[in-house]
Amino acid sequence: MTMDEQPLIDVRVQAEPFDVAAEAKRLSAGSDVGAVVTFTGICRSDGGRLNGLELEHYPGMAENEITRVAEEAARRWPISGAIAIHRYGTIAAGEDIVLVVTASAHRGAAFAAAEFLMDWLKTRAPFWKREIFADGTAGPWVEAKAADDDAAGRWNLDKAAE
Amino acid sequence: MTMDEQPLIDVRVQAEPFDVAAEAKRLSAGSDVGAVVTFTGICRSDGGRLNGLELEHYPGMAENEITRVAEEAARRWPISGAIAIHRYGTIAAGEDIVLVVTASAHRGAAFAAAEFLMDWLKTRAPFWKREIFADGTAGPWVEAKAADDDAAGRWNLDKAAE
Amino acid sequence: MKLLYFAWIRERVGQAEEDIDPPAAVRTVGDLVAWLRGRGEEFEYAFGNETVVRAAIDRTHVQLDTPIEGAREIAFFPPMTGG
Amino acid sequence: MKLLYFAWIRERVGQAEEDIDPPAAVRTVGDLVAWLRGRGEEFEYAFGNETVVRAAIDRTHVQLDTPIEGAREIAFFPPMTGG
Repeated sequence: MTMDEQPLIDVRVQAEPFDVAAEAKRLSAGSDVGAVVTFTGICRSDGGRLNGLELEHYPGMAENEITRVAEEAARRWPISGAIAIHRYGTIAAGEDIVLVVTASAHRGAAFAAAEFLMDWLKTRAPFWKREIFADGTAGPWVEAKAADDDAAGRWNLDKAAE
Repeated sequence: MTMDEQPLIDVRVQAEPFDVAAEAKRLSAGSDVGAVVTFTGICRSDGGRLNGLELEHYPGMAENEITRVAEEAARRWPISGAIAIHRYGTIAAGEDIVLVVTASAHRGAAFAAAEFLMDWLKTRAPFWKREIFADGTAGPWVEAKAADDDAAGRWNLDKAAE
Repeated sequence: MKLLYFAWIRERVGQAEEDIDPPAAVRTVGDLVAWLRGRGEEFEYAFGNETVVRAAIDRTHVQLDTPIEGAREIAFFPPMTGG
Repeated sequence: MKLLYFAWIRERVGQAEEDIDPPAAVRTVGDLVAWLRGRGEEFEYAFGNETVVRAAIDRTHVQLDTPIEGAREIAFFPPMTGG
């Protein structure tokens, strides 16, 4: 696609797993795509301590907010496309949780847009994680990290997203 | 894997295409991998102007230099693995040229290591691109861009890699 | 006006959603939190630390001083931990 | 000592590699470039703009003032354009 065309933006919030390769392929088409970046967030067992995570979300708002920031990414960088998929429900350790794919003519824009999307997701998209212990019992809700707020802060995010 | 284990580092220089999903999967295993970043560089047709590219390289030195910077990335960030594959020979428009995959417990290290590797590849790995026009005739050698030197410069690369 | 509760706020309140009709003096999100805290122990437990609670009106993030007039759906939740 | 040429330097020189035995006064990479330029038009054409030419000794990047003593393989090439 050329820069004049509208970037492809696709945001999904779903319980089902996603196919990283298939999503990346969708953004690789087009004669001027030179760079595709994928970020996959994976559920860690934390050294065997956890069975996985339970992810609660706010239906409707989750899609709205992620779409908003994906559109903001497309305004800030010359990307040809951005896909963001976030799962909810029970996620076993080793399974994928979140996917961001960005594409551009050049690598700088693709990397920056992907990082921007992830930083934002962590601190602004209405999802909440709860640990599930190795014995299957429910653990504590995960606490938000100051490091994530710092990462989001470097993009002047509040001005952009509100 | 835990932080004490050696990161998996794999560098390949090859004529054959690569499988992004398979390489990403190799780095996704391990109980403490929470973030996998892939970067795929794709041959652009530049709006139909090009059939593709011819990529010349310096066998032996190409592998050595990319391995050196992958090891440097592993010293700078707590990554559990880094894979870099660079193709040579005739590459048609739309085909993949280069792949970088990084994995870490957290996204910041995975993103930074992937960008570091790509910035370095562009300016230091001994590869040279020549354009192939749409009619199949050989075009000019691609000139190095000052923007790539700037991108590499932000990592204090010369000190690191030499 | 519909209220939604998420994560540990939902658990402390003991319900995921409810319809309410607060008095006219409740003008802002902060007023609403104060009014909710007066409704019983479970609300005091959920909203006892106001600085941790986040809110959205009609699916858009808002602050404690945001007016609630015209809101159809107000949600309360802890800091987000997605991604 | 083996010399390798890549990309447009290879094309201008007209060969990909050769074995050479430069005089003892040729001590650095820069000396070697100057000596090569004296070997004919094709070398003058390839190395006429020294600031653009990059060099490696035994597969490691070097500068023009790097000594060549002990080198087995010296490569000359334009700025790299991989990635």
